Amino acid sequence: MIKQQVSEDQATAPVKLWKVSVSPHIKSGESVEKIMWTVVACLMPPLILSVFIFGIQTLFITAVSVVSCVAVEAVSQKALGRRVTIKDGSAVLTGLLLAFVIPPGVSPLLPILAAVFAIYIGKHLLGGIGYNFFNPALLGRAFLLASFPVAMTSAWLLPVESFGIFSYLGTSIDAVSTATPLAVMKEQGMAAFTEAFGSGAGLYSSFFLGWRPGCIGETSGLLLLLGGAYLLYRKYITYHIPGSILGTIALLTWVFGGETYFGGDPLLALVTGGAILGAFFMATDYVTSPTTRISQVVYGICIGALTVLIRLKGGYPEGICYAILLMNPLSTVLDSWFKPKRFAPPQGGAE
Amino acid sequence: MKDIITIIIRLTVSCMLAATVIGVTFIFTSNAKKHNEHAKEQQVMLELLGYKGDVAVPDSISMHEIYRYIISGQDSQSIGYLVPTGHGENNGFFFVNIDLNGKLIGSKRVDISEENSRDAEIRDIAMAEAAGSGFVVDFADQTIVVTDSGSRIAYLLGGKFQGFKTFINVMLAVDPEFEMVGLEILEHEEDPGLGAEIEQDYFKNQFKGKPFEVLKTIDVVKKPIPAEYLDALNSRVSEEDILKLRSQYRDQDIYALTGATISSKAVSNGVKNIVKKFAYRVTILDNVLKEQQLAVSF
Amino acid sequence: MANDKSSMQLVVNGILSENPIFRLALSMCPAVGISTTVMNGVMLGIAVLFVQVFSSVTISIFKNLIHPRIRIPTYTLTIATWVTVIDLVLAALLPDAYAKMGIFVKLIVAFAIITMRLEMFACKESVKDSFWDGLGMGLGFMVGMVVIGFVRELLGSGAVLGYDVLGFKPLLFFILPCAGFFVVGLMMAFFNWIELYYKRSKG
Amino acid sequence: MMTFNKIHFLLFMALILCLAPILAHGADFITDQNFAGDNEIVVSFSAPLDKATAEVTGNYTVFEEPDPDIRLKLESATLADDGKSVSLLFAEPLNMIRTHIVSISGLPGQEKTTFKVSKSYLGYLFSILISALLINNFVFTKYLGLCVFFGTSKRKSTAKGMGVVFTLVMVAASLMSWFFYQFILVPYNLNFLQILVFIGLVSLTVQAVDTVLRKVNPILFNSFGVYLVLVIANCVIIAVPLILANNNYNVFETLMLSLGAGGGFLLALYLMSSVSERMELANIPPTFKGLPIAFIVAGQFAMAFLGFSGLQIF
Amino acid sequence: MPVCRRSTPIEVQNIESMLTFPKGGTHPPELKEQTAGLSIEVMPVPDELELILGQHIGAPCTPTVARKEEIAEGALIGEVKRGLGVPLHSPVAGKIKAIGTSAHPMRVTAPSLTIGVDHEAAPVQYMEQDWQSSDGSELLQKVNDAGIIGVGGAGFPTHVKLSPPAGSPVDILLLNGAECEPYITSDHRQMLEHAAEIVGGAGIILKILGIKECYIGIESNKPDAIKMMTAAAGKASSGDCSIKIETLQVKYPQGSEKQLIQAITGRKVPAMALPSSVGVVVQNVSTAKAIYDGVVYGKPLYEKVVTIAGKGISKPANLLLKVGTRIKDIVDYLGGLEPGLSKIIMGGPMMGFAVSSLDIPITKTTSAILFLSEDEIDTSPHSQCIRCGWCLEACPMGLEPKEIGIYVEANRAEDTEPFGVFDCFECGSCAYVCPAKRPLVQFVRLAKMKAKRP
Repeated sequence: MIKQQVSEDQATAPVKLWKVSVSPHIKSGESVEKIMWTVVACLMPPLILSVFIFGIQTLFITAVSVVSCVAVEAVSQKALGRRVTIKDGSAVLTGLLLAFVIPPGVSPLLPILAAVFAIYIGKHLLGGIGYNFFNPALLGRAFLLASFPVAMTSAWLLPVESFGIFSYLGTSIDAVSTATPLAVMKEQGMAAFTEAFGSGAGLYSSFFLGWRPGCIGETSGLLLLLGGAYLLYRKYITYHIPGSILGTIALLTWVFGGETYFGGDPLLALVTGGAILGAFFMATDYVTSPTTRISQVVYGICIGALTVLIRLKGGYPEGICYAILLMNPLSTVLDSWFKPKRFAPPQGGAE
Repeated sequence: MKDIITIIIRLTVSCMLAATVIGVTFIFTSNAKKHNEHAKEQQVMLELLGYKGDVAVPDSISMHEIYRYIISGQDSQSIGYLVPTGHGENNGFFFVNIDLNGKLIGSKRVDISEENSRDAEIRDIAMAEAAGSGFVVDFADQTIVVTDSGSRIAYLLGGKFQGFKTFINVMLAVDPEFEMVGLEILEHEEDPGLGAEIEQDYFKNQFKGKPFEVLKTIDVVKKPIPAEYLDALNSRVSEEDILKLRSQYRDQDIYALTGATISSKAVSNGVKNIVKKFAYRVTILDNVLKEQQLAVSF
Repeated sequence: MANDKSSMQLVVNGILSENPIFRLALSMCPAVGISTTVMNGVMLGIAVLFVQVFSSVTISIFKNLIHPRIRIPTYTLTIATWVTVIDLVLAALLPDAYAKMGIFVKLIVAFAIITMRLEMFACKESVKDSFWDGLGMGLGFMVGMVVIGFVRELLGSGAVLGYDVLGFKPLLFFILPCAGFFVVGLMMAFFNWIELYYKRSKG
Repeated sequence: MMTFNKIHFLLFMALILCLAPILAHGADFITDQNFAGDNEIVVSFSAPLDKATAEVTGNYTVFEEPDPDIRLKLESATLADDGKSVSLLFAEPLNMIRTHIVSISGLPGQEKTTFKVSKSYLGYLFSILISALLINNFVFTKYLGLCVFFGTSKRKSTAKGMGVVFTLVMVAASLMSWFFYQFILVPYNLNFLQILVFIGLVSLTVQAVDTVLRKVNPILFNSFGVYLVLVIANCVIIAVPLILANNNYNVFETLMLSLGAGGGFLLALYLMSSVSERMELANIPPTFKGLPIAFIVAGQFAMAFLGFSGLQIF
Repeated sequence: MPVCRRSTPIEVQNIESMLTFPKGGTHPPELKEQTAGLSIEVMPVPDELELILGQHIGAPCTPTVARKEEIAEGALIGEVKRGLGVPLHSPVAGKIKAIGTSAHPMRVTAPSLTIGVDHEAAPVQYMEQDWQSSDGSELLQKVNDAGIIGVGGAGFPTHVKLSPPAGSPVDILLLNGAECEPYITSDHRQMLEHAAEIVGGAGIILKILGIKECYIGIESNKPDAIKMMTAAAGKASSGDCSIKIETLQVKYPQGSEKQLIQAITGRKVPAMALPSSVGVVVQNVSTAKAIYDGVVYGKPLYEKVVTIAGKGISKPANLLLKVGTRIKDIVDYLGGLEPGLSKIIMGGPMMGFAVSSLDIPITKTTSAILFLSEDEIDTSPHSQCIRCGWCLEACPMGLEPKEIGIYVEANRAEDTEPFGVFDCFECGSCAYVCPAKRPLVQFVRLAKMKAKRP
């Protein structure tokens, strides 16, 4: 008969047989790789911008972080006898996000240690992708914050001026370090904040564009929002988690964040710190976030509330990273509380 | 029924045995414990004064404890001090009552031994007696005056204030001119690697040698410590250089710990307040003692 | 059961094959909580050793007098007595080390390992065997604590027994409280791995 | 079965809430007073004040309770727009762990009003609860009760049962221990018998709960009875009386501490059990199966709980 | 668990707007353009037919003929002796060559009859009969005699479906013209070319059921069919019966019985219950056509319109085939296979069965044979579940496929009942959207075997 293709394992069979598999036989064009690399692509603009804000060393730190995450992933998968899946981009994404949440003035050695911790202990020991309870990048950050508290809380840099992207190379970070807006606000009060960063529309716009001290990738609200919007457009994420996080942060900051009740500045709370990065790129991590809509909203509200709690009353100026970490293991609990609505129960059955 | 009786008897016997064992241990250890605690306190104090390690403490050094009480009456308050009269044979205390503006209200002799004065309960009772009826006494703090052959060489002050996490408990030594001699952090719960660095010599030693004038207005600066000063603070250079650098940075504010400004600030503010309050009080007390010509041990 | 075992075997048994921390996974709280230095491990180890040995011996001596229905309360009473004794002694003689161990010395009273040994061993065996078994268990606990303390002290503060050996502090992380979980977890895995390896090489 | 417990718990909480107003005492005219910032005290009044008298700094005397002879220097006194609250600004930062005594002269009706400003006691009580529950969670930051924690955190239902039983026993045992400590051990100088007495009380409580439950509610007993034995072997249960003896807590503080410790244990158990159920499905390396991976996950929880460190709600 | 149970009375939705089921569903590419424009073509009868005796759900037929027996077209060749089922008729005149076994798409082999075709015999002429005078039970008997089963998919004997249990009165008839599976256009062509017969069939069913209301649901991607059917329905509607066309949104699995009922009537069929429990009977449009043929002309069901599509076949077509035609003969007729062919699927790409051999004959329920090339199907290996939750989103039944998959992978299939494994009708929406390419339907089938029903 006509040109037949025979599946390999059945090549010896006397009758030529066609491939058989369970339905469905067609699949959507989406894949894990595509999702991961799209997210990576969405994070590229803020990374490029950070080179112009904090200098060229941010690129170096990011590269070290990404390479070490990929290397650790490959080595752990080899060592544990699993399929090496570094091409799916999840390790690249972890590395990128890890670099995004550390200060721009730290030593590049830090992300290497964090990568070992985040990828090996945080992910592969627990069964690999899909089985980790905590967002590996944030776990890496928490590890760094615990191990190198001084570097992680003080290696902040002022934005460079007039494209002097090499100006921080070779300088001692102690000499040029500054404080993040949230730290100034928390430790020295609103007056010192206004003195250091100005006020009014100019402040919001420069903060929104990213011209402020902060972690490598968190500063540019605009580019992160654009990236997030693209993910929303591609339907890789839904508005539930980011919307409820940002909404809760804004609302609670407005109510409790000021000198008196209802005197806080919700807009400032969103554009300073890592709220946008956290809401769009960290909290929406598939593995560690809940899956049903209601639980996503509850999850987002809890993250927002914890963020504001830590920002206003806690020991750290920025709380979103810990808020997400604290809520991560609860996502399974939330999913089991808010199960998807079944089509219809059996008649006369469970009421 | 018989079972229950046996059980009860056996349990009672075991309990009594246990209580005996524990009681005997307690009797044997309680004195040692008290002694050790006192010795430890003494050691901290002496270390603050500079008698560390091999440096022997000369016999001429002695310590005198002053206890301060708040005496509250119907609608007035005053400060009562318990001032030691001397060691050994003629030991005992003076009760000195001073009003809030520094005027003497009265003084009287209180006969409790030095040993007993360390026991808070006995002291409180003696104090209440001395203050008279209708007054409530509350222990406020205690200060130690250190003398060398009868002349004062230092005061040891304790204090507790808010840190970044919980409170910080310190003890510090100042000389009669209220210049800092030393600072020791006794208790704190600051973050390891950050606020906990207040325990480190390079932070504590910054206070050494600061004169009262500087201490009164001391603050922190958020700048890295200059390398040469850091070496001196860590005692990595010779004694002379340390003294030289100390005097060079004498008028300088405290360099804050990197990443722990709040803890650093808490310590410097706490130290400032303790020293200021003490300086104010000890001047008044000294004046009163002089006026009344009370023979105190220091 | 252990009549044919020599005293040496009993001790080794407690340290290796029935190590209370790594193999039996009992009394984990101090192993995580205060294992930041070798010294802490030694001190608490001594306390546990004392309580274990004395309790084992006490129970073994009085085993015929203990009414079966109040067995457990008697054990608790015995343990509490010896814990109080060591608590008072440490507080009096070694106040510095005692302060570092916090309430963990007093918490020895709730250690499952001690009650378990009394129930499983001391109430059946001779005084001598109980002594050796208690010694083995106590030493096993001490060894576990010292090993964990060694790793954490070396990696966390670059020192061993308080002496600076590395000259620098590799990773502050290891002296942080939460690192205790990771160190204990990784060491248990290491012990499991040795066991697997041993079994495999045996056949 | 669970509702039975829930109702009891709710009743209990309601009782506490009823007691709350008694604790929050206040002067008549002065409705509220507290620290606002590092160097600020805010006083609220029930009626508007006259701006002329309220803003004179000389009308105020403020000192720390142990230092009545040292007056704190007042920078300014500012009356709020509605005239009902005054914000006192000081030159130096205040030592907020001390109680401050504020006297105001020239207020209408009275010559001089004196009141204390300290961190709110109710807030303090609440902070003990929150601290034991989250900030110093007994499992994740104090490392107590680990044996039982790892033993009973495999299934959610077990975890819930254990946690609830544990909290109840804990509250009962702590209150009894407090009573014994305060009225027997301390007055008769028997403090060295602490451990013996506390462990005895715990065993007694467990035995009592066991007996009562067996008689009163056998169904409940069947579901929770197994955990009762485990409670004794848990170091948290003995740690709480020891802590309260160390810190000389009063009965409310004891209640809050035991509730917080029990609740924290329940929380930790529930969190761990929910991830344990997922862990069973995962492909974990054989050497890490079981306890080692549970420890590593608990360590990750402990790291996440670091986020609460330094939290000061009041 | 909070459960929203909406039963009678019906909330009739706005008829003008496009209807659909509210939860879940996906949008696989429609890919119907290949064959949508091709009218039904009658394929010449091959030399040999192979009739599988178990054409439908229920008991297989027992042959009523012997080997070497000569039979006429439409003659009864198999009967159900015991249990649920319909008779089988010979599609051609010829001679029984063998009574044996044949390859089967789902099971490996199945009992079958092989008929050698007599090409010389004259085709049977079926005469129009008067059916209006017959009453419901007579019509029902005719439906049974014609061997009609639900030709849309599962193949449930139609006469059983048309006699609902006494306890649940039926008030609505739905004709399913959704045809939501990609590629398939056989129902579409039927509706275009036989609109009047379908509407006539609907009339017969209404009469059998003794009700007056009929809705025909058609997805909006078949506007020409909607137009034709509306015209035909308008003609047929009278005071006695009303037949209305409902335009449905294009969404998979719109053609699933429960989803169709919910979309059109708003009623929800409870788990493990039949549509009649909410007063609805659903029939495929092609079944309606078969009923019309069977009742009006007395022609048994032995022909089937089948869509042949995919890049792996030289010439896609909509063929009118005799039941029992082997795929091999169809391939030969259409000019052979194309290089790059990877899978042959009987049925749609979402729920159909991949077949391993070209010897398999079509049955009454076959609606399409797809010859899919490598670039049309997905063969990438699956990875671990990343818990994205897309399957939860896609599942029209509100189940948790990800958890089922994870439990099955961890060898805990027996614990999957709480995730709703028995409510799954294997529409494949979850597996279609899964970015990790996990074979979720396979996991579900495994779970169904091992888990215990509640």
